Amino acid sequence: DHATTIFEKGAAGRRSFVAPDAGVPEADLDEILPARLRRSAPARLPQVTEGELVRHYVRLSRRNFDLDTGFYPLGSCTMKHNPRLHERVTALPGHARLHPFQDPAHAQGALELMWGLERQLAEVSGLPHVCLQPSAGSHGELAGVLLARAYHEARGETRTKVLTPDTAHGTNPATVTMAGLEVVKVATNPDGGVDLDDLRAKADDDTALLMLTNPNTLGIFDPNIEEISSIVHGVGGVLYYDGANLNAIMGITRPGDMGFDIVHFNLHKSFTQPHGGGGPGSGPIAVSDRISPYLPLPVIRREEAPAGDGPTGPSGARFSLVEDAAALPEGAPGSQSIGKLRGFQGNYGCFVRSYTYITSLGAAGLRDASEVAVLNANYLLAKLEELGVREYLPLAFGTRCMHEFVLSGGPLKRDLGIRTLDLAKRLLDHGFHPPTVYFPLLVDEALLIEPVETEAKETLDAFALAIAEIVREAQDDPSLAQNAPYSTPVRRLDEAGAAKRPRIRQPLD
Amino acid sequence: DHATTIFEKGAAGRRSFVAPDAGVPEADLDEILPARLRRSAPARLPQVTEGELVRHYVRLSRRNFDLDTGFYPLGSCTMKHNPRLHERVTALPGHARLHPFQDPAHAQGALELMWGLERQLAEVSGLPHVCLQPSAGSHGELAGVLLARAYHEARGETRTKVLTPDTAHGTNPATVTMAGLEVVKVATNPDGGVDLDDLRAKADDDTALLMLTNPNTLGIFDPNIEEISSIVHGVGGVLYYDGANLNAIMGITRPGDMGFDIVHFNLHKSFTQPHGGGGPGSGPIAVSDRISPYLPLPVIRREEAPAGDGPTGPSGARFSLVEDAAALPEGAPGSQSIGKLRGFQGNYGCFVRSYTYITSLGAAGLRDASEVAVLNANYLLAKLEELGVREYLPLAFGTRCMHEFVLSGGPLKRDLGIRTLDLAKRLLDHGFHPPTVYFPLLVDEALLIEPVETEAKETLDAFALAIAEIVREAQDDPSLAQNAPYSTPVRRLDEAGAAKRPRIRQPLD
Amino acid sequence: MTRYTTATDADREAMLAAVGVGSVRDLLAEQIPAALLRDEPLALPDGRSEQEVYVHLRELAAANTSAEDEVTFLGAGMYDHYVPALIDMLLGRSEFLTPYTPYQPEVSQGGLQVMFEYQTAISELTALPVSNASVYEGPSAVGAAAYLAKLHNGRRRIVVSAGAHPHTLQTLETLAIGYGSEVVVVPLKDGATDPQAWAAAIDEDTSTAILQQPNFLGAVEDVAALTAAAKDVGGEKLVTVGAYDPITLGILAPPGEVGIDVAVGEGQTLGNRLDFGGPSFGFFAAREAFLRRMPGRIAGETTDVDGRRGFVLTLQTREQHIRREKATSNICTSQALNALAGVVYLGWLGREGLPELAELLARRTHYARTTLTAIDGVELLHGQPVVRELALRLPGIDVPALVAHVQEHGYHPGLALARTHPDAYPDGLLVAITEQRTKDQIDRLAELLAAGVAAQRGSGSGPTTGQNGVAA
Amino acid sequence: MTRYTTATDADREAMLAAVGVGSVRDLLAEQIPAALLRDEPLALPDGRSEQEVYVHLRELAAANTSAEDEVTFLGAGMYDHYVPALIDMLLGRSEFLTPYTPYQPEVSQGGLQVMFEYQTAISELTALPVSNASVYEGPSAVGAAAYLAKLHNGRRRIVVSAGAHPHTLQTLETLAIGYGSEVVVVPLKDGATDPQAWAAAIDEDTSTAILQQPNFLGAVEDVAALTAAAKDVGGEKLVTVGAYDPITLGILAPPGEVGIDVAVGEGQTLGNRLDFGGPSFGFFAAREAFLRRMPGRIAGETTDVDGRRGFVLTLQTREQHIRREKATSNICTSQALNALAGVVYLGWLGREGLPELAELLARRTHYARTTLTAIDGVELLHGQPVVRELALRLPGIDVPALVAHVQEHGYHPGLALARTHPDAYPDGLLVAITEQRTKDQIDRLAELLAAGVAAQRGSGSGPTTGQNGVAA
Repeated sequence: DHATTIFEKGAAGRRSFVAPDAGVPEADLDEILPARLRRSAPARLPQVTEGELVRHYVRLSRRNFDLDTGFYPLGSCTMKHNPRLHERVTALPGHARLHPFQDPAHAQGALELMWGLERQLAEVSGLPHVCLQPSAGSHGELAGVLLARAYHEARGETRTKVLTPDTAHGTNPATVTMAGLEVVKVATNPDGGVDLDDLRAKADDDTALLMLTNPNTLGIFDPNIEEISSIVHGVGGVLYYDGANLNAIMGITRPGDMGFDIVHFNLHKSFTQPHGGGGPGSGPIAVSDRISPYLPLPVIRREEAPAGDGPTGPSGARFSLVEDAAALPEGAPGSQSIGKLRGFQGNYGCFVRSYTYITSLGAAGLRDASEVAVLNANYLLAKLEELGVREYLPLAFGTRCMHEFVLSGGPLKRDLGIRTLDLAKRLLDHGFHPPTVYFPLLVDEALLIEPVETEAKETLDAFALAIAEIVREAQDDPSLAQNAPYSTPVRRLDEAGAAKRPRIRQPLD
Repeated sequence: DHATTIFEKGAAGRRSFVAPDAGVPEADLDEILPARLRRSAPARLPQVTEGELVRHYVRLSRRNFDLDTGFYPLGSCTMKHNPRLHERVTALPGHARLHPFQDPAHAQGALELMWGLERQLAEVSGLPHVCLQPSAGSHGELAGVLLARAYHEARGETRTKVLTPDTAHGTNPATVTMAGLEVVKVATNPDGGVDLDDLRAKADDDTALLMLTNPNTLGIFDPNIEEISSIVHGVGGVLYYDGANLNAIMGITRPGDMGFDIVHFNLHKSFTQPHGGGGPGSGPIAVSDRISPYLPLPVIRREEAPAGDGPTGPSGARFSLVEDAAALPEGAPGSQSIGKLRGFQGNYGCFVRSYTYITSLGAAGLRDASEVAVLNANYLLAKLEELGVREYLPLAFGTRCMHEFVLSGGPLKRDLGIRTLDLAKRLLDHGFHPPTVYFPLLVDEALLIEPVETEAKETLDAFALAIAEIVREAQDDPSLAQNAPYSTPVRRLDEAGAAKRPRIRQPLD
Repeated sequence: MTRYTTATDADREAMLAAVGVGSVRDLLAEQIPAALLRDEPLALPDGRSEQEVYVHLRELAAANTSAEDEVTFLGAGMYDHYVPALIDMLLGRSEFLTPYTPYQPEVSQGGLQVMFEYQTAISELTALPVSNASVYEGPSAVGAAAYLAKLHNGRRRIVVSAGAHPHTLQTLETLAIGYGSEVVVVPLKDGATDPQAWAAAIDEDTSTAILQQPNFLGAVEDVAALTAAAKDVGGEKLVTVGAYDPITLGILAPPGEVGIDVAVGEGQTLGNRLDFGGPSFGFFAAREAFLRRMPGRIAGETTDVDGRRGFVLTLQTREQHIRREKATSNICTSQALNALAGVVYLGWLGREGLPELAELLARRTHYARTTLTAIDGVELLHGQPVVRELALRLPGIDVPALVAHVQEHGYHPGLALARTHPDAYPDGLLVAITEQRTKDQIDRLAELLAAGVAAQRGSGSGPTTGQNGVAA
Repeated sequence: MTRYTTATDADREAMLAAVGVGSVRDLLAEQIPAALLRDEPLALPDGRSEQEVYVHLRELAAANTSAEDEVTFLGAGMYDHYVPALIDMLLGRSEFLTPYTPYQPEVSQGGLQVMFEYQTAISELTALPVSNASVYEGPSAVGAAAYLAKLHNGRRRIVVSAGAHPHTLQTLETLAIGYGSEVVVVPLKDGATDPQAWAAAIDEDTSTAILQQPNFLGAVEDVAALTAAAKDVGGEKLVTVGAYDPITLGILAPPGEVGIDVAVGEGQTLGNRLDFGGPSFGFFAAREAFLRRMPGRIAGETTDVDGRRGFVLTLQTREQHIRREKATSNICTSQALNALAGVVYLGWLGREGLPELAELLARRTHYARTTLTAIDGVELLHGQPVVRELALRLPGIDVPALVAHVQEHGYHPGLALARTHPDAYPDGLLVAITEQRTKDQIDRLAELLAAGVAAQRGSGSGPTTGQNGVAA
């Protein structure tokens, strides 16, 4: 059985680890640590040799779909190719075995890299100050909302409302709650943008901020963004940009230029981190001057032409970490810091990868990536139209899109009796990962499709044909899709049962 | 289609490689290289991005069975677990990016390692001198036969015959031919050992050497080895040990002690190299004093307490490479060298791995590995007996075995109508790699099974059950096995057609 | 066109024709207001070839002194443990490296089963019945535990021992603003949480009482006593939280057996590299009662329509994409790849290996403590038991200068507490031991420290150079 | 019991019971004569833990100066080309790393298709219709070609240009004993094969005429003229063999178009690391007529019983396991993993990239030749065209000493020909260029050489130290 766990394998006495001799004079363990503080029975961990361990996890891995085996058009997730150079440079011991408490004098390369990435992200976002610390997009959101809150409070204002369009990612409202503020939903207009009247009605002097993705989760670039910006700024609110969709606009347009005060980046999306099966991610933020005093600590400081012959980065500049807000000039970034959101400086391994990516592509390469992402999405849309499936799977809003688009499976369900879920499962049999399904919530039977710039036209064609084939086949026999998939390691799983009687660990004797 | 080649993918203009600027002053290409010496049309190589390249080869890889996904009891191949430490240390730039023409003063670590591996192999084989150069087992054989030839010729004798038992690996006779000598087959006695009478009849003063595997390819340790040795030595012949089966005897007994003059090692078998889908391998040789003057060059020299403050290896000794036989004292290893068998010093990357392996295991670990290899083989044999399949698959010779054993599928074919090939193919459906089939040639419908020490008892049990199940199922319906496999990426392939009309490259426009 | 972007000129032409626009710029101009659509390029350098970028990144790496370059006794939250080679191989496999969160369980059984195995291992380690599939990292995991407590009991006060990592304290302070909570820090006494101050700080509005084990100064706390005291005052509704170094759970009483409700911690020590601080993972385990309020992903076992065993993400009604502002947390990233390293590492250590390793650390730490405090001018900072890290005082010594001095000899002696606790421990030094630090290295450290102290006092010469000057 | 061996004590007991013997020693004693069965352990040190072995192997690595540690202009058969990162990843995949030879094609389609693609790429590169799936490495591939020629025409004489790699010449001499052949070496004239001596050396008993392109001194030979001359004298039965550096086939006329019957060569330059000389692979391509006499594995396309495209090892009747002493070669190892690196590298370079790279090398080599021969005391060793490597003469200079001197500055200037050709070129220096050697590095090398030459002549000071002293 392929689903046998590692706890069900091996035998008492098998091992992979061999401890070196302690090599120190004998001492009574009770003297080192009183028995009452000690563990009485070992954790019942697996007992396997290295060979068993390797075989177990290699076999398990082959029960995964992944980006390197097929097309993965998961909307809002930007599943672009992960260059292997990134893994090589991240593994260099000078990066991988660098201790986070190493003295900055001995970490000049790391600090130069981080400073360089800050500058790259500032340029891409059009905002002057960057903090790399947050661990993921939603962590960046939390940082951003706390920053906005700190900004208002420093001005003596207690603003409680956060405007969020109903197309927003679910993390936006969840974050607002964790930040102690209140979500106020803003409606979407028929074109898929923010309903300006609703926004005007809800924006007031209790508005702390508006959280917006642009292009939004419908793949639509809000044409009224300048107006939206002026409405929110008009009531004294702050504009927050959810950067999950940044892959649509790199080098094309910039959140800072649109009027946003705070941006978070998902390095694992636009700047190609391997997604790792759900992490790690990294969620740096960029902010405007007025928000910058509240940035988390530490702050990286750079001396371009340092005095003395102390250590520098390869560029010749010297870098330091400022951990203490009081050490910073008034008004400088971090000088009224909200504090820290996690340990150390953030996910440095992710910084290495994204810095490598941006350095590899340069200005022209980044723009080209976004342009092709947009072109690919529109082409796939056109191809689906050409294949005649739009009757069953209409575009939810608008006529074109940025880097992703949302189809509604409503007609498919109504006319052919197969749901978006069925379509998704049937796609598995065609060797494709399905798009994001049932999101955004305001679209009936939604399918959110993002076919990134690293995918070839041939792949888009094949994917479109697979969808057309599934629609065609449903016209004959909807049960085929309704019972799909057939070719996967397991078939449809009882998710309701799993939630009702949770079995979330292996029982052991 | 999963069998689409990389040449059938991509599109004109796509690329993974970006050339750096030449960065040198322009020069007319005709001046650098006259047009008549230049290529007129580029090789029609693939045109793909890195993402396409990665996806193509990752997908291809998943159409392979490998040691990390399942049991691989391929007799005579010693498919033992490949420790991952070996890949890590081999990839260290100090090993992996070391140029073979680096001055020995700057390669002290590499030479110390090679010297250390020579000593390890000498100890395991019981022979004093080692040359690491040969690239594979058969290359080691060639070295060995040429050494024996040189030995005789130096004594003014031209001996032409090479005695090889009919159980020998096919490379033995092939090597003899390439070395310009003549194969004389020696019969196998009813116990699976060398037929002493036949040996005595054929051994004469034209005998250059005897090539023997012990335990042989039947998994049988020849109990008459001392007698065999004395017969061959008695006529002035040399004894050559084919080390393919060394995994049976490490630390238990030694070829040198049995009377062998020359041994080759398959580092990729007993000393665990990853087999790489058919290479690289490495085939060092060990020899007795009398053979050592003829060893290939270069020879590694070690000064234990070197004069001066020049570079040394970590041990404090200094190492050098002697490329010139004339620089060696008379009678010293290499002083009458047969020359070179290949470029440079041999497959150093393989040396790193095997040196790491032997260092990890130590004396006790090596012996334990061989002991468990022998125990596993005998256990599997007993298990098959217990499951009642020995009636259809009797042991070809003897009652017990060393690290591997040979079953005959003759009764299975005769009584149930399924051939060894069918059994092998049906095993694929059970998730096992089949044993070596139709070898050794003297056993009818042979199955040569080697269940190495890194495989767990549970795995042997499951394998035995699968064989029993296939036999049982054949009693009901032999067509199941006759048409197997069913669950593999492709099913039985037309090998005869492939040989008749060879299509060995992709046609391109 | 780059080496990653796939569209050729011909592809672009064909795609534009199918879309029905003349150029990509037209396609963008249709959608983006003219004032916002840039024509000038970003102010970034031109792209570079793979080999050039590699050389640049190697130069940056070479400008760092890593644990490969020096013998390091730095710890204080992340530790230079040996990461076995098989972890590199497994984490480098596309099938683990490149998938997204397993939204489609039929083609994600590998990742989901890893989560399930990970949850099992963490549950075993902590002796707590439920574990999620990991959170970001250590300090923010404590913050997440405090939020769980708040959801559980609605109380306002967060009581935390000063023995927690300074980053944990700072993170709690930051997050408490959002939670509407107040953070009260309980001081230490001789290196361990002061039991009287602890009991005094807790009241009936105390949502959670948080301590770290071993604490930041390496001291092993008497967790059972502290948790009992907390419940005595704060009642059963109070949530006790322990932040653990999981490696020490090979020797220390597990949190589930000493009154901890929620055990969290930094997972780096389990098979993850240092990476200058991340990515790693935070583990998060709890008593059964907290299951439906846990943050993050959770995998559960179930069956498919054919009755085959399988795994799914479960209890998703806690999560943002369903519950939005009512979600139990905004965390939707597990650190799946890092947690994979963690569970593989625990499997590699194995049932016998983890206690052996933890005991090895304790023995060597004990030896280091004895050896280093034998140096004239070096004292214990506290007298509590230690198992993998020890705190020293060097009265009158400029410890950061001493550290820099020792580093010149290829040794990093540990964290100068002046960096994190300039007021409390200006002359403190925190020395961490891993299985990679041998007795010889501890002895050499003692030599270097002794020489450095003597040099600062002006009473001796600089440290001797010995054969162990380079990382080994 | 080790970390790799699986049998526990309980397993052993159960297995011994099933076998029906009391101990493993009994099992061995039943089969091995008592005099040969050892009881004393081997004289090898005790086994060590993974971390200890890692440290030891890292120490050994650190005692080498690799191309990561210095800027190297060493070539002479193996070259410091950039190996793209994706090759590491693919070669590290279990599915490519750990299978044996694909004897069971149904579960080996991945490896077999790689061979087929490799054969296609080599065939394209060489403009020869058939390629095997690789042989051991370069010099022995020439030996294998000579054996093929012997099987083809039964002639006795092997004529080879002195421009072949010295290891090739030595290997041929060694193997010729076995083949019963005689090796005749044709001298060079101004760095290239002397056409008159070449024609004179060949006769009707000449089995093969072998040359290397570019030759060992970096010279581009006029292959078309030499092969035509060889066939003129030796007739159609004579087999022309060319040993090529495959990278140069991006710019040089392919062997199939200049009269070569069998093209072989060292494949290291195609995506394989230096590894102190191996493992790498040798390629082996030929005209159609030689297909059934080729050594080594060959993959062929076919179909399965369901009509699906698939691949198998084919033409196995050439091989040892079937033909034994009548096999066409004793080679049964292809260098499958190294050849995989080769075909991935060629796919990575791509149709446009290979010519671009080869031209880049030619341009930089040309620049290096101009720059280095501008140094006082440095001359050209020959005047032939060069594309990736050039040979210099430094009259009156102790070149090995000069090399050692330059190495002190972090540069390796190339091979002192005194090592390989002490009589012919005692003052020669062979300088190789890869895409990793920039103009700045070539300029710095010129500085260092100039200073070194001046220093030896006693007329100047030592080389200046500059900003490029370390590998970059």
